[in-house]
Amino acid sequence: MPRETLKIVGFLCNWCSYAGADMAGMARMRQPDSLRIIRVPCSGRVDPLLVLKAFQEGADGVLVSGCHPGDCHYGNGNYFARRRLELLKRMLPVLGIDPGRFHYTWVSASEGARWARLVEEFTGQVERVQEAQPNLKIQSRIP
Amino acid sequence: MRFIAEENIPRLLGRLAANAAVWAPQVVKDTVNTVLFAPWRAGGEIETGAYSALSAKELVLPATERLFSYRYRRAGEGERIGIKGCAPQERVVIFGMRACDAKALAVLDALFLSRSAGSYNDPYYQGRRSGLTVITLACTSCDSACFCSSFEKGAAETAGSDLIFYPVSGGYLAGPVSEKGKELAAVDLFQDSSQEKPGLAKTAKVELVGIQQRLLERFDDIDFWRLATEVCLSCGYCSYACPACHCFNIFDETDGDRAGGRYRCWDACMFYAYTLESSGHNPRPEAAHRYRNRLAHKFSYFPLNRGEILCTGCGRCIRGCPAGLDFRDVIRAVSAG
Amino acid sequence: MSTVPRKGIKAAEPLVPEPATIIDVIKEGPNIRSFRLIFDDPGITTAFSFAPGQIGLMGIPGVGESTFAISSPPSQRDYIQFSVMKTGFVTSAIHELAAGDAVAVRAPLGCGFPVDSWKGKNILIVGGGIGMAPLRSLLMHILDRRKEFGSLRVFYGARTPADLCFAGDRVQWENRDDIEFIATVDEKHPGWSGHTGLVPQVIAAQPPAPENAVAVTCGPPVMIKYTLAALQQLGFTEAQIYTTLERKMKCGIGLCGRCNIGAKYVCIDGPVFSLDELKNRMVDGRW
Amino acid sequence: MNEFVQTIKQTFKEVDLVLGWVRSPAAGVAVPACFHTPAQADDAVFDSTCMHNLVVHLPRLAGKKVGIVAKGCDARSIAQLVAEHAVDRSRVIVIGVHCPGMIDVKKAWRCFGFGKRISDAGGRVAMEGKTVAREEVLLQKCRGCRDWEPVICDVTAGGATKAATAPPAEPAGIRKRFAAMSPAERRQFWQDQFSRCIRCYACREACPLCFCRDQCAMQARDPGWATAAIDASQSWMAQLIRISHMAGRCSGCEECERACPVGIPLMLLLEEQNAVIEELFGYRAGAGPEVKPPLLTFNIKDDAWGES
Repeated sequence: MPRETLKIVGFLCNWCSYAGADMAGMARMRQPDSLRIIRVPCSGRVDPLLVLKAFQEGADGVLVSGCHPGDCHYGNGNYFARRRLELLKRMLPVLGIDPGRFHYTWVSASEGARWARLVEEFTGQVERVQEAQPNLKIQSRIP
Repeated sequence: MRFIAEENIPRLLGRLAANAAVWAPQVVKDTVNTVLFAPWRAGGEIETGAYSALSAKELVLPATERLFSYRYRRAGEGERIGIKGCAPQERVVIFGMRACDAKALAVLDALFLSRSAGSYNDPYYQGRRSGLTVITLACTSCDSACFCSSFEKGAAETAGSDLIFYPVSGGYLAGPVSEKGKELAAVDLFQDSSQEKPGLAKTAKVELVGIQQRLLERFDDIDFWRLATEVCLSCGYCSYACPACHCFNIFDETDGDRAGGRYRCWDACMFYAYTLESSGHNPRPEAAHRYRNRLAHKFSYFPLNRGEILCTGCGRCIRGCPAGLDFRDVIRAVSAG
Repeated sequence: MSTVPRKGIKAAEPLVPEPATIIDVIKEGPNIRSFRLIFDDPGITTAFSFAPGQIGLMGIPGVGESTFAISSPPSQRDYIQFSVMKTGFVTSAIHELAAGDAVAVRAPLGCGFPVDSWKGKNILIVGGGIGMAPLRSLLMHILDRRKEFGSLRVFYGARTPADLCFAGDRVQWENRDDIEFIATVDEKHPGWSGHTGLVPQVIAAQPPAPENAVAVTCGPPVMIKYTLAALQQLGFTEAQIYTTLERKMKCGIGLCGRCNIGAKYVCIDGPVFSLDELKNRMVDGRW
Repeated sequence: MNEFVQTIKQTFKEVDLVLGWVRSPAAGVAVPACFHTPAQADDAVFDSTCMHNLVVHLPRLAGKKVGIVAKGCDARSIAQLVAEHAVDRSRVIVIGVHCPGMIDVKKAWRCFGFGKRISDAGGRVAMEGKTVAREEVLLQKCRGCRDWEPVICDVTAGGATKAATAPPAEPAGIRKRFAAMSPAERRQFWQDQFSRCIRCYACREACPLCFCRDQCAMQARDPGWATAAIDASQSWMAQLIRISHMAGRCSGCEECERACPVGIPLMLLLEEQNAVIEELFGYRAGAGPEVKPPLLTFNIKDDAWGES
């Protein structure tokens, strides 16, 4: 599957990662355009179900990024997120979703270059998984 | 009577499969003998000895089906809606339904194909029903959850069937009920037979005389209903497994931004959300209210409105109830005292 | 109530709505709006006929549909009107609509008021809040045929003056001398010179005679409960009192199962019922 | 009168009703029952067909003082509910029983032969004139049971000796096959499983920890996690709502899987989730009434997982 048709959903916290991605954009760093960013107030807002819903609706990969642990704008949202997302990550293989399709990480507002690199790496990773398992979506069969 | 040898059954189904989808009861892979009606393919194993967890009502009332498709199109300043209805025209032969399940089709016909004034005909049901041929397997044995003998004809019920197979040694005697059934039994895989029909199952009985009235008398005694249904978990299994339960929900789905469809899917009166109004008011807030409605619908309202009891005694709601609640015990309690 | 024939809905495909277009939206109150619409197929608008009290399902494909009483009278041939209170998922989406927007409608459904059997009788109409919608249709229908009936008295109550719907119509009704129209709000309110007090109290203060009369009521359950008690106290029998009900509905044609009150289905046997038919079962609001 | 019935009767001094089991004449096995009077408790039974987790009724009996007969695993559900403040400990009298390991009745019936009396003695289960080893028809959770002793208990009402508990089984059948599947195969596996789901919500209603019930997000139109469609894709999503809301709460009672009428192996999901939670947080749901569920808290030292 060509990279251009990949659909990757990114849930980015408003305070760090979204600003980081913004910085990468303003610095005109080259990044794959397969990522669709959804800005959320905090990585703690990212209910694991949002990730699963994205997969159900046909996303090929999901990326969640928040403030570095210790730097949460709200104090401890990303600590809660970390527990949930780690659990989710380990549950994906049971659901038949290659864990390579999901990544959670922490990117600060000043890490534009790191963000660009990370998106590039993750897109490549999803691409490889997609080749091995192209058929991800649970199919509907309504008459 | 006609006779068909056991080994000719796959041949018969194979031939039927040329012009129609053939459904038969089969054991679901990876389960502990969960039996469901499913599309049959040549070589497929048919399970005729076991009780299926669900009836085959999805052949006339699919769990989810599209009612129509819509598309918004630009028209001047605004948009207009284009609507395209659906008209299912499938041909299906089902093998191995039981007399209770087939009877349920006749009961549903009384609602969905009603010609009486003030009733609406359901075109989706009609489209599927008219393309359905029912080969019923008569029951010569039963289990303790069966209670079809509570109704007039019991296991000898023929309503809803096109052709009935009676198990005899080496094969089945075939008794046609409808024109469709006659045609079916005329093919060369059958031969004439003078064998006697086997004795049919006699199940446990539950007394239904006067139940219609008793339900109305019991209606306002909510404490009675609370007590009778206190172990009920208020899930939808009994409704979904029931061959006669037919209530549905309607919902919309969008395919893209400005197009999609309206669908209907099974719904169960045991759910809180079933009657929940957007104001927050719910006329049936407790499981007891809902169970009362379910029972009264089956044995009082539907008979009153449509002339048929909305239960055929298949026993699925008893066999599969996760709470072990026996529907018949509640009926008996309504009748008693 | 099988007195009124059903026309207009597609007999062959009763679950498939007709596309229609909103031509006007009237803001009736803080959370109530009236939507006037015409069918996209002009033939349907021309042939459309119904009785006051009948209902329709109006919806937005992609969102869903809900049941509403038709609030325009049968004599209104230019459009049909639904009055919608914003309460849930579908009604919130409908409230976003403006003139020119597309909707899809299945109407008329159910049975209306048996108005023909009321000829020569004194009519008492008791409405509360959005419950006035079907009664507006009925009232305007009766006014169209005013000579056929005896006295006409209308009580209309709401929580505050702003919650009283149909402001334009009310002025006309109040100014006619062949109708006694009494609007009331629950409590005193700056700028409100009309009646104050709950509807049943206002009725009790000016008691209508039950002889040769019919009473029609529609409103919130608690108002209905006390209005029925007040009417029965005055000597109205169950056969003299009519009400029109609203239940959660999906199909509107008696198949989907949820709107029944005992063996009666609100969608096809109602929504108009005489109290006689319901055997008082509606009083506790649970069936 | 046996000791078990006697114990139940005595609790009536303190409670309004007792949740227990009676034998169903039609089904031939134990079924849940509410005893409102000591006399009704004469019919109480406890045997190896008492597989139901009666704790499911506790949250909806709020306001009443309830006695409940609880096996070790059931007691864990109570402990978890108490830890979540969903059940008031002071209004529950737990009548603990020592469980001999429960028979998977569906397995035993083999789907036909409903109502055939199941006998269970001397490590053999007999039915239909056939005899099998007990281990073959035990519920999955009973193999390698770690909860013979109820974690929360007010009165003990006897039961089996600990020696009767079967040892943990090597994954067999579907569990073994599932373990060996690739992601693509597993996806297909769940596609097949959820295409059977009828969304009767028996899984939810039978679950003692799913106390939202009437307000469940699986059925809510807003937020629309899943539409009402009875279809593999939506059923998959709807079930994942439940699984995800069970994280750190599921005590592994297996009621959802037992209740499922179409045999979807829901415990494959929950067992794995429970194992991950035990590995990550060292937590087993229902460990006691005063523990903090791991997803309701955090530890700044959680970073050992090396996520980024």
